[in-house]
Amino acid sequence: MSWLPIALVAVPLLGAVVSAVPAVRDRAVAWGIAVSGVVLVLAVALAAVFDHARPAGMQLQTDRPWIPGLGLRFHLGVDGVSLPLVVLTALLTFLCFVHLAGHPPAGGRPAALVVTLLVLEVGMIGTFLALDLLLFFVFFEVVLVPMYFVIALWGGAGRRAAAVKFILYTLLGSAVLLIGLLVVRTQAGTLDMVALAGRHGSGMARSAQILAFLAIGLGLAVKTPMWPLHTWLPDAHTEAPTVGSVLLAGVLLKMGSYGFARIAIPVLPEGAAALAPWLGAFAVAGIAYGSLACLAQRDLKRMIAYSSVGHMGFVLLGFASLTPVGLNGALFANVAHGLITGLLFFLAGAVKERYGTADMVRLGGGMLRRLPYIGSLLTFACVASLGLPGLAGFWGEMLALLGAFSPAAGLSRPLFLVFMAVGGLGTVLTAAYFLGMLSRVTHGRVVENVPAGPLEPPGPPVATAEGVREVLSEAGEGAEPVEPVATGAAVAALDREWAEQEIARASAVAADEGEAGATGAARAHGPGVADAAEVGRGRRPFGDVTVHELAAWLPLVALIVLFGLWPKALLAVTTPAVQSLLGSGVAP
Amino acid sequence: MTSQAPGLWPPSGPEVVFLLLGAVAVGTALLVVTTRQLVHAALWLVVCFGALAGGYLVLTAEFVAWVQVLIYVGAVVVLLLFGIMLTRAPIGPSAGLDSGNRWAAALVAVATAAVLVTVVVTGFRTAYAPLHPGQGAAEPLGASVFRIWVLPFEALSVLLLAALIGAIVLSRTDIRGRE
Amino acid sequence: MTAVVALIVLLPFAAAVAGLLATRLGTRTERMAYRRAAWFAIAPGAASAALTVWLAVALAHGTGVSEGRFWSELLPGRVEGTLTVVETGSVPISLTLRADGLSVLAGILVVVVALAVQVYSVGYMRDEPRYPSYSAFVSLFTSAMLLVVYAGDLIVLYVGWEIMGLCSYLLIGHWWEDRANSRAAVKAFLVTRLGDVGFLFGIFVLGAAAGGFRIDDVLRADIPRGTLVAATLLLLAGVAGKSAQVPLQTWLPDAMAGPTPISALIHAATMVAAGIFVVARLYPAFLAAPPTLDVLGVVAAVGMLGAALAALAQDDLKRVLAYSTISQLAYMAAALAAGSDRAAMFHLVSHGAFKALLFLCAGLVIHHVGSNLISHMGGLRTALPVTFWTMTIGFAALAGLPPASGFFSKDAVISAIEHGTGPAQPFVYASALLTVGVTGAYAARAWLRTFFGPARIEPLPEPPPGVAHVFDGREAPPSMLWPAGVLAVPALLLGLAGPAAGVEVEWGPAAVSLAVALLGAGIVYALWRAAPEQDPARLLGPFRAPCERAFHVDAVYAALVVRPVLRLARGVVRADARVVDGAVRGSGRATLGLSGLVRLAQNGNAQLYVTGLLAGLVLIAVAAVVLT
Amino acid sequence: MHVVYPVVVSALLFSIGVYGVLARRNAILVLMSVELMLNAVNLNLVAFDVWLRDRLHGGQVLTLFVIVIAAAEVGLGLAIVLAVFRTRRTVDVDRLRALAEVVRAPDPGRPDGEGAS
Repeated sequence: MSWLPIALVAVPLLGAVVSAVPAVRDRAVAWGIAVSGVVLVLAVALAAVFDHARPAGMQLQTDRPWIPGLGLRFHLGVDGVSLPLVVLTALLTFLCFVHLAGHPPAGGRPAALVVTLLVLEVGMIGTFLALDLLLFFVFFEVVLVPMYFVIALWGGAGRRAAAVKFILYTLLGSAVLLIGLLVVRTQAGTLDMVALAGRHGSGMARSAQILAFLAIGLGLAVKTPMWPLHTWLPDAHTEAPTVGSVLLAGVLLKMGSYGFARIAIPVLPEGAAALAPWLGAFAVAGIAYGSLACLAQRDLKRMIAYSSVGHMGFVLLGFASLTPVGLNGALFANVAHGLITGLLFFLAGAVKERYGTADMVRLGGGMLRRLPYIGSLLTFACVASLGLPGLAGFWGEMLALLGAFSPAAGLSRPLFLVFMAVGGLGTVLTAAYFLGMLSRVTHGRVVENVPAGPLEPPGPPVATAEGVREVLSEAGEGAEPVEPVATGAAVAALDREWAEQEIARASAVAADEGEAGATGAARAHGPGVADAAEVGRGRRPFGDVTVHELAAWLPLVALIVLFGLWPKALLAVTTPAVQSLLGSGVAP
Repeated sequence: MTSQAPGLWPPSGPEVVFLLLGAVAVGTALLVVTTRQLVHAALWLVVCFGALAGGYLVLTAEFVAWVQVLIYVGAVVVLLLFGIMLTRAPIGPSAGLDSGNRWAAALVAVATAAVLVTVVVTGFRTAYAPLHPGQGAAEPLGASVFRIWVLPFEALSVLLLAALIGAIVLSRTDIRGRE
Repeated sequence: MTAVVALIVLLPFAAAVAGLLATRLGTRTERMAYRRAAWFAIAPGAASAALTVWLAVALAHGTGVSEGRFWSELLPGRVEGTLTVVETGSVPISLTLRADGLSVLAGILVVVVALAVQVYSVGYMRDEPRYPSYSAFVSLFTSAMLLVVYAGDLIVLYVGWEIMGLCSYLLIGHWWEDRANSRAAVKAFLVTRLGDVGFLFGIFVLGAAAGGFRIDDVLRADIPRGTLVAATLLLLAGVAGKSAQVPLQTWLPDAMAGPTPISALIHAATMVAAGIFVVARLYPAFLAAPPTLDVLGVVAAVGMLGAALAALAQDDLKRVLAYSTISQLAYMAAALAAGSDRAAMFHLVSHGAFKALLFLCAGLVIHHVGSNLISHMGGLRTALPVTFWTMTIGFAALAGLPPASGFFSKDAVISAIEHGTGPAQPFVYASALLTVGVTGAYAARAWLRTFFGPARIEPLPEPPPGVAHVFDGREAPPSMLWPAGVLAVPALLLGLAGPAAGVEVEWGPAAVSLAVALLGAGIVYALWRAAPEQDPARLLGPFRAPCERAFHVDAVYAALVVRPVLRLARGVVRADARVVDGAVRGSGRATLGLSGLVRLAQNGNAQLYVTGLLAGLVLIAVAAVVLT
Repeated sequence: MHVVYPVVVSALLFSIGVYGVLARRNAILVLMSVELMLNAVNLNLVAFDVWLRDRLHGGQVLTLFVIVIAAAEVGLGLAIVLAVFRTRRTVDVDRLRALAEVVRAPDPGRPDGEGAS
């Protein structure tokens, strides 16, 4: 069965090559769905065939010489740490294609986007399966180029600058990472991760380990992103298209943190022990900094990007504790963050598509009244993201804090208790900015009636005094007074117009997706599913959730609830693997 | 290398002649690069080349000396004079023949001289070669040119042809380049 | 047996899921969806109540090692079942459910009040469009509270604990059209969340010390005293947050922005009582940490008196009851601090009954008058006879007048405080007695100004879309009166059941507290008789304004915490844009500037280039000669 | 004959040629200086040919070749100088600034701010 990992990498590559054929190009998105579907099936098969009895050992390995001259080997394999991430990648990519089917990208050229995404998938899955340092680095780099094009070609207004900053920043990080990997190769003599992890750093001088950990850590920290090296993330996310944001947040950030779990900590234990306090300090700074930055954000996507900085802070705190429970928490938070932030970015994309802007002040309020489904799903995603127990977000953060509570032997206990305390306060701040955003965007009365679609510039902002006052008072003292988008008729007239739309939509009741998002609020209105007729007018219909969106989002909602209520599903796989990586068969 | 070479100082007969000629050559060269009059520069160049031809003769390289005189003095300097005439350079002393770059040039030149002289002197202080007249005559030289160096000789003819055509194309105004 | 407990917890959860997802499947009219949602809410609630009663009976006959806890003789049985153990790498989490006397006692209270509120809400939310989601969230809340009550593992308890916080957020913000309600909901969630962080760290300390999160392991493990004190103090933070005790009590009065049934269920009987329940659940640990109990005692004393005074000066009927809840919870905390969890639990159950009753009756009154403010009410004795009698019983219980249960449970608390030991005991006892007087005063004030005096019913304007609409003159429909009636029974008779549960009445302190309560009520009655239309709260004189604003605690928190954090947030965004991002952009601009400098050398003068070339050549020659 | 003498003379001649190339403004004078440098090289070649007593006279033959090339080079050089003179009316080397780089303040917006005119 060891052909599975190779198939997982080869299928998207073949798919990308074949989709260049003209016959396939005009049905590109359908082809994309097919290929990513096959990859998802393979990934699920991989999970099925995986021997859950001993997830610690490396399974389904293929080890062939690749470049004999340099001693590089094409070594793939999967174990407890990488299995969940591979399945997450396959799932998110498949859902992105499903989403693309219903919502063609704003920048046109869907065929090119399909090719880019498939190449992206090759890079992502390859990174998680690679067991040779340089092979890991190659896949790590393969991901950058397609993501650059996704942002640069299909992005928003300031996409070029954001794309250039993204690729330059990450390339610089990767260069430092390469130096680290080479230091490891020269010191340890081999590039094979399994052998290196097995040695637990014996045979490498302590100073070499610290230097290598510093270099590899910096390279991975840029990607994770760790606090001071994070400024590429908000720009990249604000400008990336929905699909790009989902994959960037859902998977690319995980490659950085996966690097810590697979390379930095097991291979360089003494280096890790020496630099763990610094890693912890920056992680906790990231948590506090990210949450504070979110409190004062005005752009929805930018806020979610900063929230990713906060959540990845928890992941890094888990790693910094160097204990099995810390690593467990970090890996769980990784997968949970991938699901939740993927859903959040899908929703943010949907909001931006319908309102034409992601600026919270110009969105006005009352989304639960205009778009009940999207409003309730946004509430669900925010609640999951702020780490409510019973949903996936909580377990990762809780285990990371538990790890920080009792760090590994060599680390100073009081310092990590301070980290734990600041992390705890970080969760309160996280709850503050998410609920603040919900209160500002989903609650309150509807201010404007006609959303300016992305195609047409916002109309002359004729604001009713009451509407503007409410928006401005809600915008907080700091934000300069900005006219809401095309505020149009007074609120009374608004209700009448809204009612007519109501009747029109009630007639288009679609039976099959009558059931709404899960534990969301307001089920006030009929199952308002937008009919495709309105698309003809060249502007997104202002209807509620479309079929494709629901198909893309419900699996994420289901998985968030499943992992929330039954964390054992993930922990059973990662705990033994983590204990073997840390070389401590028994809990400290 | 024959028996113990005579000491470097005092110079023997031909060396004295050579030194004199060398002094003339260096002096006129200095004048070429520092004179304020354009045409004088060309004329001093003639004297410098002449001195060098003499030097060749002292070094028993008669053929090269005569070629030097024929081509350099006969053709090259004349060509330079034509150039001066055609570019309507002023006859009398004209100010500002040196560009602003003078001091840097001087510095670089002195540095080059210092480096070269020190290297050469330390390298070849004891090198001595007895001169046998007739070595550089036309007959041995012609033999080696047409027996050993035939290929470069033929290549050279092609080069001269190319240079000829180039010069013609550049100087004629009625030949337009591809717009 | 564990399956029964699991069923009790899961039935409301199933009701919530069904209510949220299935109410609109194939229903054409709002009426059908409304009725289906009502059935989804009430049927499982009733089933869960029945199962709880069956469980109580089973435990009564059960045999079990009596751990000498106060409920051991009454309900000696014990049920504990572990579904699965989650291996986390260090401290394992075991998904266990545990039912013993204490949890069944609290479980009965939760289930009864929840059922009453669900039935009451059917009438209260007559044609409210978002009733299905409202009823689903109430069911979700009930299942979360039951999970807390029946949790055998601290982490499972924490899960229920936080889901309760979420449901209170969603239900307080039910009428989210008005941003004030939304802001109140966010405030409630954030304040409780702050307490919950301390609670989680307390659980970490206990779990790490005991090697497991199961409550049995924690209580049986011998944990060093210092760790125990630290753990219990941290748990106290969570208790203060959830039970609205002094440092974190500002959210409860604002939580009155939610619908009244919610106030009855969450902010009177169940959620706020969860804090006291957890202290009772881990009582052996708390007993082994006396400093924590002293802190709890002092906090309770301060909270008791402050809240009572604030209640006296409120004009909004629901805020009076909210401050009264804070005060009564402080009573229970004082009883726990004094060492008697029996008195605390007895007062918890009786308070749950009569406070829920008071809130439901307040709902009826507000329904009738259309406004929360007492100044708009008056002379409703004749207009709402049933409401008048049930609310009178409630107020009697609140003030602690003999026949009502309040008298017996408050007396148990007062005698417990009196027998308490510990440095702060006299201060706590004095504050308790004072509060009894003030309680009598504000209960009488609210009662007189609502039901007596001149009738002030003039047609009020159509309420904004967020407030429940008004009935015209007639009293509320029976579906709302029956729950009030049902709750009036325990409010009246529960006290008599006290002695059966081993709570003897000490007539000495009881007489003293009764006298003080009547004194307070008498003063207010005299002031009211003198000038019926004026507010008897004028007896507070200059202290009235600070009391009404609850001693400006809210303003202090806003100034010390909220505004600085927002300013810090804006500073962070500016710093991020200018410093961190600036450094990145700056490095880009620096390289461009550098290239500008180098470009200056390209001034087109070929001679300069050749000079540079030859100079370089000479340098290389020198280097070659010198170095090699 | 001590080889040092001719070699030193050629070194001096070469340096004077370098000075001429770098300091002189008129293109023709620069050409003359180049000729001087070439002659220095020739002297060197002949000196070493004699010193090495090379029977194939490599040095002297190469000198011949250098002389021929120099002649061709001067021809072309002057043709170019004439063409420059015809178009620019001057042959002063330091006034021919067509290669200059137009230096603007680096435009921060454009990451690859191109400056060449």
